[in-house]
Amino acid sequence: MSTHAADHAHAPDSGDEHEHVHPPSFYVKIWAILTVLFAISVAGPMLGVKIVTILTAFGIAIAKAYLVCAYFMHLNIQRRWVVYLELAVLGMVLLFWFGVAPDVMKHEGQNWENVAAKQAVERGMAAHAAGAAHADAPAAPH
Amino acid sequence: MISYAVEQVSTYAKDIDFLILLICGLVGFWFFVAEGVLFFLIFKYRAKEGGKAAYMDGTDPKHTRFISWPHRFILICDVVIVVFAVKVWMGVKQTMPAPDQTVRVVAQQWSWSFQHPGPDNKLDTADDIKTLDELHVVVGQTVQFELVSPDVIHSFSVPVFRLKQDVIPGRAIKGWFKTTQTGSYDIQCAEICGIGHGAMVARIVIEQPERYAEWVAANVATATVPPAPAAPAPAPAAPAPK
Amino acid sequence: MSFAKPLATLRTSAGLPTGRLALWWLLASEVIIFGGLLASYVMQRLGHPEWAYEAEHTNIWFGAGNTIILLTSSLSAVLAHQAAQTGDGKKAARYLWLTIGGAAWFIVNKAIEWTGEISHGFTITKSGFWSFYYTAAGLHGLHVIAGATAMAIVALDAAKNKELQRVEYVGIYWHLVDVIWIFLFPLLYIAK
Amino acid sequence: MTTTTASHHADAHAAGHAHDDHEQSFFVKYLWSTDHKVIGFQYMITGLLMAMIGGYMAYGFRMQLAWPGEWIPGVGFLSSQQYNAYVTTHGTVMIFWFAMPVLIAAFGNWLIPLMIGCDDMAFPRINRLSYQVFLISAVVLIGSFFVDGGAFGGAWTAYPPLSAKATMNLSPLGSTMWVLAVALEFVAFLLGGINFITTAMNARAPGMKMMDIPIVVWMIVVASILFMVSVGPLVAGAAMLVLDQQLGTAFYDPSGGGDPILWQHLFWFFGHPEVYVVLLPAMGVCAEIITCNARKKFFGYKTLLYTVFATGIISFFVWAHHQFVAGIDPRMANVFTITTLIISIPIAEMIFLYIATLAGGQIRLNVPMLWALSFVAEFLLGGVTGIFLGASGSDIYFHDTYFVIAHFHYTFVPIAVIACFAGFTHWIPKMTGKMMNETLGKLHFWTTIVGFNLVFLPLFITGMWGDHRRIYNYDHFPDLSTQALQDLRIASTVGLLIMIAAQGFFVWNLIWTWKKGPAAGNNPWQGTTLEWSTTSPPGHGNFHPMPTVYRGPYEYSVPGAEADFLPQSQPPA
Repeated sequence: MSTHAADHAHAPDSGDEHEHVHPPSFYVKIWAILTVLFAISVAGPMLGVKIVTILTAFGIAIAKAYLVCAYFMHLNIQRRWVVYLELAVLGMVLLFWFGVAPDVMKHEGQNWENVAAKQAVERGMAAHAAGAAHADAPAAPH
Repeated sequence: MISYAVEQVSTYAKDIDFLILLICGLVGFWFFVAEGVLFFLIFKYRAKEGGKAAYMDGTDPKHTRFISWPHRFILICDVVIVVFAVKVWMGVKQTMPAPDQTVRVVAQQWSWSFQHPGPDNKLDTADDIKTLDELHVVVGQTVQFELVSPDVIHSFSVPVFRLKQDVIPGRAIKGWFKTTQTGSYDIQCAEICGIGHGAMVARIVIEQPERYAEWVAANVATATVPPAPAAPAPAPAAPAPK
Repeated sequence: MSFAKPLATLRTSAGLPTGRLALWWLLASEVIIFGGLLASYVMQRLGHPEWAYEAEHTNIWFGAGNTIILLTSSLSAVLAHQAAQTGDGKKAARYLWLTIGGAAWFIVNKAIEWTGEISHGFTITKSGFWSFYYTAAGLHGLHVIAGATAMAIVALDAAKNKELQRVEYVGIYWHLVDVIWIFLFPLLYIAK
Repeated sequence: MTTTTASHHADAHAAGHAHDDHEQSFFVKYLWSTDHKVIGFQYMITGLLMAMIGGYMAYGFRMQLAWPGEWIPGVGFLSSQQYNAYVTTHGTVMIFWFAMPVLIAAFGNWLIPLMIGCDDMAFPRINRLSYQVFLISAVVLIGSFFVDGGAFGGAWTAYPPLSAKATMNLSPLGSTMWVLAVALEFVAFLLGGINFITTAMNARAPGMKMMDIPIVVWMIVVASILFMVSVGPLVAGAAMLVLDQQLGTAFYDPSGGGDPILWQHLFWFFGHPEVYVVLLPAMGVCAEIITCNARKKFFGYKTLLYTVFATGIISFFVWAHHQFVAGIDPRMANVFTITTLIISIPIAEMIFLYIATLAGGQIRLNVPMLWALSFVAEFLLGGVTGIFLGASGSDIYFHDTYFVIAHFHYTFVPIAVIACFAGFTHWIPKMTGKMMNETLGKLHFWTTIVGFNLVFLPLFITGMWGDHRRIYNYDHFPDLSTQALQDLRIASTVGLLIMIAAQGFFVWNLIWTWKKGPAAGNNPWQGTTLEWSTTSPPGHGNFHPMPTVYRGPYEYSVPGAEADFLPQSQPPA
């Protein structure tokens, strides 16, 4: 039994992209853009400037994710509430982040101090300093 | 209400009891009103032979006002509760009065050990007095405590102080209390910490200054070995038992 | 085992096919699973500057290679969808197999990369960074395997011109796997 | 309307398949079935069996608390390790293996397809898979009692490092099996939840608009969404916990650079919405029963939906009120106090709407109605005592005392036990075609309610007087080993014995119903929703022919109508 036929039978109310059949070349174009963006994101850190690294790494990740979501997943022609649904879920992740970061990201606060985490940071930094003194120091981490 | 069975021994105990009483009054009122209306309606509108129910969908303002007005009052009650709750909370947890004495509380599976400052009233010096399951403080003094744990999460709970604070391994958490009367009371662990959780109890002994001085004098002679370096270790609370 | 689809599967009161509707909800749950993990990672990472030194030991070229593999496999997945839209099941199946090839290559790369790292002592217990590195990439790897398995099943049907709408569904899922990697790549490899 | 024609087209399309699987073996029919009604029964029966296990645990530890150290009939002597395992398993089982399967999965499976007028769930095989995964998870959990080291005993919150380190919890296998069981259960309910959401969104009968959906379906769908959105971080967190346990990573271990607070957040980010995940379906069940037995439209259907959405959204902003004194930054506690008290607004509105629905009705006090009304009455007490715990100042004292236990049992027992029995007695005539015994039902109701209040009212007092949770013997605590407190503990245990004995009436009623329950007919309660328009029990495919919906779900006592109810599927005259 073919559900596909049933789908097509009421295509008008089952999403619109059946009317938007892009030619393969369209997708290849998107892919080319993605590849260029990808190259930039790999090249960015080689400049060694922190702000450039952050921008190229995460800014371009967002741009790439947008392209994939919009054109490969067809969210651009999907019903709007689907986009809102996924954005709302992302919002929950942000909410979680902002609720938790004051306790987990920070290592001290009002009347408390995360001694173990501070020690871990110190240990790690000291170990690195010792290691860097040994071998030829690699480029200072940003 | 609570003080009937559990004495108020810290300065903020009465604040917390008042807050509880306030909430009790406010929510108690709504609870009895709602239950009363519920049972009244069940009784009044019980099925009668040949009766017919009213047809209303709950959009007519004549009906909805019975809900929206109580609702506004509830909002006001909420605001009152928030204001008082935050006030009490800030007094207990967010302020830190200058301490007369500082103690360190180490919660471990499954006992409490306490580090008293000793005669010089400073922690981490040679004359510190370490005790097991017994904390001595002077009545009327403000005591600052530092909670540390080498293994799992415990909770430092002193019901007569209305005080509770979890002890998180890896963290040093500070708090305070100021006692108001002498006596000897339970310190309980209020966070499950393994098989001995049900027996993890200590006593807090609140004494007059003279008695406390005697106790210090009697114990400082037998005090444990002095801590190795004079300089404060980077973290006396170092958790990691290797 | 023969299985007749119930009427419930065929109705579309919400205006989009049931399979795709369920898929968007599935994606939402995946987003929050990875979101929770990555949020935990990011806040720890910001609190632990020493993790940057650990991150230096990751091999950016493996990460970059895998990114380009996944981007390209996403292209073949969307081309499969395009073929399915035009009713060409055979072509759709071919593209799907191409995508599965990409998934396999990705996993092989990952295996080589991890073998190297583990043999150099960068195991999952070495430090917090490596714990998150293996957990996040491992969870993503499980999704790659799951996606590839689903695609294989769909491709077998599609080659017989059956259940062609599923080509789109596995495609969307595959793009999600791609998008997650797009964020994992800078988080684990680039940010140092 | 295109949807209608499209669905009719699909209806005709599927008609040919409706009856193609007769003559099934017992295995296929009852254990391998994809029929939503059978799966509903599977969930219901598994859930009730798990409730018996959870009840047995409660019996064990309450007997220990009343008569510490004594030999307990049917349990034996309870060591403190076993006591912890019993407490932990009781909590986990009652929430994840009783409340959730019964309220969401069993009622969701029974009611959603019937109430929206279609023949099955949108994905019947995923539905079956969901149950199977759920069953495996239950087996894994029970199995943890029989492995070396015994079951996990670190409380249902499983705070690390206690839960992460075998050297500290002394149950190396049990703790991992606990996490795996919970994670599998999450997977089962993610699968099930997506199925419920999709079915309710897409498979509605022609003519059924959004605002014609019965409240219980809305509630189950919203609950599934809440579950889906909240559980994600904990799924990742559970994976991290298993790695901590078995591979020795240090996600939560401070000595390795991890942070135990992270788990608390991961857990409660899920744990608080979880309360509403089980509360909403329970309220939905009671809404159906109250409207039907008050013979009245629900008072403010749309208002109720708005309050449900508001509750759902706000429930994500309150989680840290479980952690006020658990080591979070005290400044954050103020934020969470405010959000927590805000959530009382929509919840109070909901309860008011339920009470208002009664005004002007013709209230039939049959067994389901008694359960539903007692849900409202008892839940009120659970609701208002929550304010003490949501307000940060008083939570300093009440945190982890028996006051908390009494509070959340006054929410969870109405949710899981009372609403479960309400729904069970209301819909079992539909699902089996047989009426239950009213007298036995009322005996069961009153004994259970008396027992329940006797269990938990004393616990409010012991909590106020300082009893802490999860302590197996108060004799160790000088301030807590008073006779007055012990008398209250014994009273509570006696209440539990009454509550357990009361379930004998239920079992008796089930046997009576099975042996000689009178036929129910299609619509024993004169209900309006779609499930009452088909046969009892509904055959394979549910409706013949498929219904069309003409009006809202609660058209009771419509002025000018002959009967006092207008079924949704009855064409306008």
